[in-house]
Amino acid sequence: MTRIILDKQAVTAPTRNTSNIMLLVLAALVPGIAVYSYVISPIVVINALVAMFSAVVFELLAVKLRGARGWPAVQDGSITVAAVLLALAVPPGLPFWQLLVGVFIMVMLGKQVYGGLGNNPFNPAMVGYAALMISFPQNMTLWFAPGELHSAGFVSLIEAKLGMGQTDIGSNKVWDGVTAATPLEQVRVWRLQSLDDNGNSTALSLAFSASGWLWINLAFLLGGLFLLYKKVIQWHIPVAVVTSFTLLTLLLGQSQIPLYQLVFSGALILGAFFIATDPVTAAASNRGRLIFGSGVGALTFTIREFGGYPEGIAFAILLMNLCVPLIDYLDRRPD
Amino acid sequence: MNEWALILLTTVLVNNFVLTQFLGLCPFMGVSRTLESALGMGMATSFVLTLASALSYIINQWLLVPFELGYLRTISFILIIALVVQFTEIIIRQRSPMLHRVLGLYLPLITTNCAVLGVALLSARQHDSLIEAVVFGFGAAAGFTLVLILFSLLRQRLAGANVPPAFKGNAIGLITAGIMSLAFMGFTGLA
Amino acid sequence: MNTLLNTLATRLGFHNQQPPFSFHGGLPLNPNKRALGESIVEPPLPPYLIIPLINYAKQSLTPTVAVGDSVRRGQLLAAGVVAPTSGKIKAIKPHATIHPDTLAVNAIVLHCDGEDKRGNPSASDNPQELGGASDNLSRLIKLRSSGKQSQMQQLVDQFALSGLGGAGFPTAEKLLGNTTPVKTLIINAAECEPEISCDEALIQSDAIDIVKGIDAAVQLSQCDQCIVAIEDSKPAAIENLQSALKDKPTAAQLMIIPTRYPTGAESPLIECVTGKYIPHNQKPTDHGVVCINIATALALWHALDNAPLDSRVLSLGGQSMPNPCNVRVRFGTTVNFILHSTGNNSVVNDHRIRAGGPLSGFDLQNLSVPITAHTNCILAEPRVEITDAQACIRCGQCADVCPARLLPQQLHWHAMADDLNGCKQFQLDACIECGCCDLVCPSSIKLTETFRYAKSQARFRDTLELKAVAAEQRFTEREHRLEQRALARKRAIEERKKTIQSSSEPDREEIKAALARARAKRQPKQSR
Amino acid sequence: MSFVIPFLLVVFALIATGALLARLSRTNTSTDKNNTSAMIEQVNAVLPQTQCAQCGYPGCRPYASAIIEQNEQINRCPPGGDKTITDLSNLLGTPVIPLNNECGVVKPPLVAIIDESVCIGCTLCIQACPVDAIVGASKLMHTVIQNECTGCELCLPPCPVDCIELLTPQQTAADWQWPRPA
Repeated sequence: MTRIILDKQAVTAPTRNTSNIMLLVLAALVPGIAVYSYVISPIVVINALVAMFSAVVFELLAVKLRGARGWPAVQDGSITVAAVLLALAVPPGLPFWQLLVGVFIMVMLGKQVYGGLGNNPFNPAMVGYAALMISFPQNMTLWFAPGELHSAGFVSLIEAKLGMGQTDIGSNKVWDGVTAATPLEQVRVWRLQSLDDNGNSTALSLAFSASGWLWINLAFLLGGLFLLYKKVIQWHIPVAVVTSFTLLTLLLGQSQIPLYQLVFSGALILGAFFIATDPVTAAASNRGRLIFGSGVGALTFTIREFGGYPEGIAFAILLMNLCVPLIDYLDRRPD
Repeated sequence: MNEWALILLTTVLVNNFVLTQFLGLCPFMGVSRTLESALGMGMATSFVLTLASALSYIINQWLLVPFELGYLRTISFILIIALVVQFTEIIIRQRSPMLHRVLGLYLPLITTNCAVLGVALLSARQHDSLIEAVVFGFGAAAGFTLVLILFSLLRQRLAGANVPPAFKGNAIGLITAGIMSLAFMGFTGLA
Repeated sequence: MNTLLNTLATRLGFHNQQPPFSFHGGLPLNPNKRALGESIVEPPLPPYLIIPLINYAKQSLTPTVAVGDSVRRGQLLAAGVVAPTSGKIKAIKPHATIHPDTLAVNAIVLHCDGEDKRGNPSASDNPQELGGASDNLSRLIKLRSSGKQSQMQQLVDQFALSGLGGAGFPTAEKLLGNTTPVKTLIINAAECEPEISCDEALIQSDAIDIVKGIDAAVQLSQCDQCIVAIEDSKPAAIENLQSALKDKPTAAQLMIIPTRYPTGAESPLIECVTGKYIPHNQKPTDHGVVCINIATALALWHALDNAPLDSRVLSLGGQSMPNPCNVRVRFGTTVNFILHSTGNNSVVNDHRIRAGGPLSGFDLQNLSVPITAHTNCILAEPRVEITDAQACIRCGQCADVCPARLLPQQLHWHAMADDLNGCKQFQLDACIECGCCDLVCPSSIKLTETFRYAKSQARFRDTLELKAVAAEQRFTEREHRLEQRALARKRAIEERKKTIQSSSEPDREEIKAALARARAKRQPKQSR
Repeated sequence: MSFVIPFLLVVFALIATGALLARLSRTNTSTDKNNTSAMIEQVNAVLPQTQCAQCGYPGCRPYASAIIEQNEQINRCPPGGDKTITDLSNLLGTPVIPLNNECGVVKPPLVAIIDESVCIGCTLCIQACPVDAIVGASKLMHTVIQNECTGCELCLPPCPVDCIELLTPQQTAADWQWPRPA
């Protein structure tokens, strides 16, 4: 008869366990995915499902190799959340085999090599994303303007992603008309073009609201607020990320884009509410989370404004994961 | 003034000597087991690098270039670095003998450290003023120390993770260093 | 950063200025005080009592009585331990005790003769006439002010006053022993852990004696102000206390504090009452604050009235206890006897019997273990499968509820990696083992058990270090002694050698003469 | 021919730097000495002080000075077990190496007990005990002070009547430890 020391069941109703938390995060992602698949393309749902399925398979394989208890180790669902985040972060047109490579790296290098959930210092989804970004740069910046894909037809896109059908679909007429990558990529291109001879940029109004990115980010914001309300995440990281990003944009930002368009574009909201708040790889104390969040916001701004990549949030989160042991070391006194 | 800031930014972040140019990896892996040794090594390398970068610039501009002795650059730089390293070793042996013992082999190893020699050779060729060479040397050292400290704290935390036995020790260290350089790739193209 | 926020908040008036202040963390738990009935049940005397010979600091005590002696109730059996009833000492042998591992400790087995005669406690040593409670009190205060520590300690020993609260710290030492003046004396009637209602039952039954006890404690500790802290979920007890306090207003004021687990623990209670958070490496007495349990105050009064502490009230509760109640039993009564005498024996075999509350207690493996001053509750719970723990995702919910303001996820990380220095960095010794972190952990990790394990490892490592230092000292002293002895011997040999060489000439002549005589004597023998 | 002068220049530079380095590295011995003794103290503080000489040195301090001065291996201390090896490796920056089994095997802490009926009072064990934990006089009864004995087993060999036995100390309530949760 197992001997119980602290009798938790006698005092509290069963609390929410880790698997419920992960389900809540998945539920919070649904509005974002819905708007994303409506505005851009429903392919993202398939991407997410493929990523989730392959992530679970890889994790079962890794857990068997590691000799840990098979199914329960995967049951906590943390890898499925990471897989969906990766699927959302990569462009919808990414061929499936590259997505699988990303998921493999995410599961193996991002999490299992460190000994499973709770031991990894880096956010697995971002490790997968960064590895993809560096190994397939061309495909990874191949985004579509809203409404662009509807004309291309859903099935031909699936074939292109599987590498069957017209092999060079990547470059044939269906896609050669690629006008806008994420607004940010486009913003940089236009800013450079629109610089007149003495270097100050002319006013630039982007038919922004027409593009769906604003709505996608608002949907993710809705999901994020739901997580906050359900106390799955604390407010410190998202607030810190957004405030530090906005402050720096106001102070140093050169592009004339109105602030709200910059904040609600690319993956800043998705990153702030879903990716940076992964508790395993974020700082431990509330004070540490504020520092961590403001670091992510600042780095995202720097990489977006001066860096080479359009979307800096992935690298910002990885870089701040790198500094988490330093933040925890300096923050040893209980606040 | 912002000229130097730019050099500093590029050497510390954009092409960080350890994580982007993969120079000076052996002390990076060898000394990063505890924070104290990482700090000690960081300080020692910074001192050596800044001094060596300055001296090698001087020797190069006033001795080698006027006499077209370019081919002597490597040997003379190694000499300078050896001199500075010996000087640092004496100071460390006096000030904190335990740190001297903990660093042990890695202190004289700075002389043959590819990052140190790399900085000396690069600063001699690229920069056209002594101040720039010194700032370049200091930037490289600061980048090295920053990454070394972060890596040692990360490894101390990983000591508690249940890493599979096959990966324990240096294996997980190398994988983590790999992911760190993956993260630093984000800075490419920065300015 | 946060202290900055706090000061800013207080200046802007967010934090309420007057007590009761709020403390960091804690959980609102359902009190479910099943055991609280109209009155306290008094079961009959058991056939035998088992009195463990161990003090608060877990050191074993040497008994002052032998096997076969017959003792009276209140007679001193060992330092700070009195006989709970009159009877004969049957045996002094190791016996299982209430302990997570039912550790066997040397204990006195006392067969009760049923008369329960109270003998003159100090009949054996110096005869003192039996004064009433008030003159005992005045004698104690005189002794304390005149600084005669030993006599005071001897008198206090007879009261056998060990704390009845959770920790069981010897009360006399708290009240009399502290050097710094006591500014605030807090009488802890919070009793915040679910199921436990023994203090509340005591207040409902004899509040008048409690107030006398509080008054005595106030005089003994010479404190500036005394506050009785009680949770607002105990209306009947509050009413009793208020009416009892009316006739002795100078003694103490009553403070109603919000019901929130663990207000009853020392550091949250002090913060709740005085608004001051005692950092983990300082003791409350350094800040002039002393906390004693309300049952201990009552025991103080009875002790002064020549009835040393030999019994206590404890709650019988738990989901599957047939008739839960508060029961007053003598120390040494076994759990088995209590359950049988209160009609709860049906739960004995197919239920889990626990000693202590649901959060501070543990499952008992053997029920014939004696009650001591620290047992405040016996629970009967159904057998249940424990959900096995998932991985810690460092979500930080435990850090939000920790009353000691710690980071349990970091402590758990270092404790499971057996990195005691890491645990010390995150102030593990400040952990009050209240169990709040366990309750909120989504991965249901046994955090409190991990911290108890790490704390006992750290304590054990410290004792080893002390032993090592002592051993090293003895080793160097021995080396030094052997060296000195060898040196002394060498010097002595040199002196003797010197005296031989430098001896003056005449001695040499005598030696030569003696040699010649010896030779002469031998000559004639050979010629024969 | 034009490379002769620079060649001589370089050779001269080499000799000059070598001389300068040699002069610089001859530090005065006094500071060196009290540095090493400070380091010996630090190493000695980590060792378990059982003075059992299983490491081949007549006590913990001699082993500590051997580690510092003759670079002795850090895995020769069986009573210290893995804890001492990890502490020494963190202190000195050398890698963690498994215990050297020639010096002995890790045993639970033991305490010596003299069987009084057999002891003849020959004081040989008293002289052998490195920490003076045995009390007694010649031809009088000897006994071991329980909490001062470090379990070093040095009193066993000299005893002519083999009356000393090694037992695990009886666990008291004070040093009971909570089990490690699963």
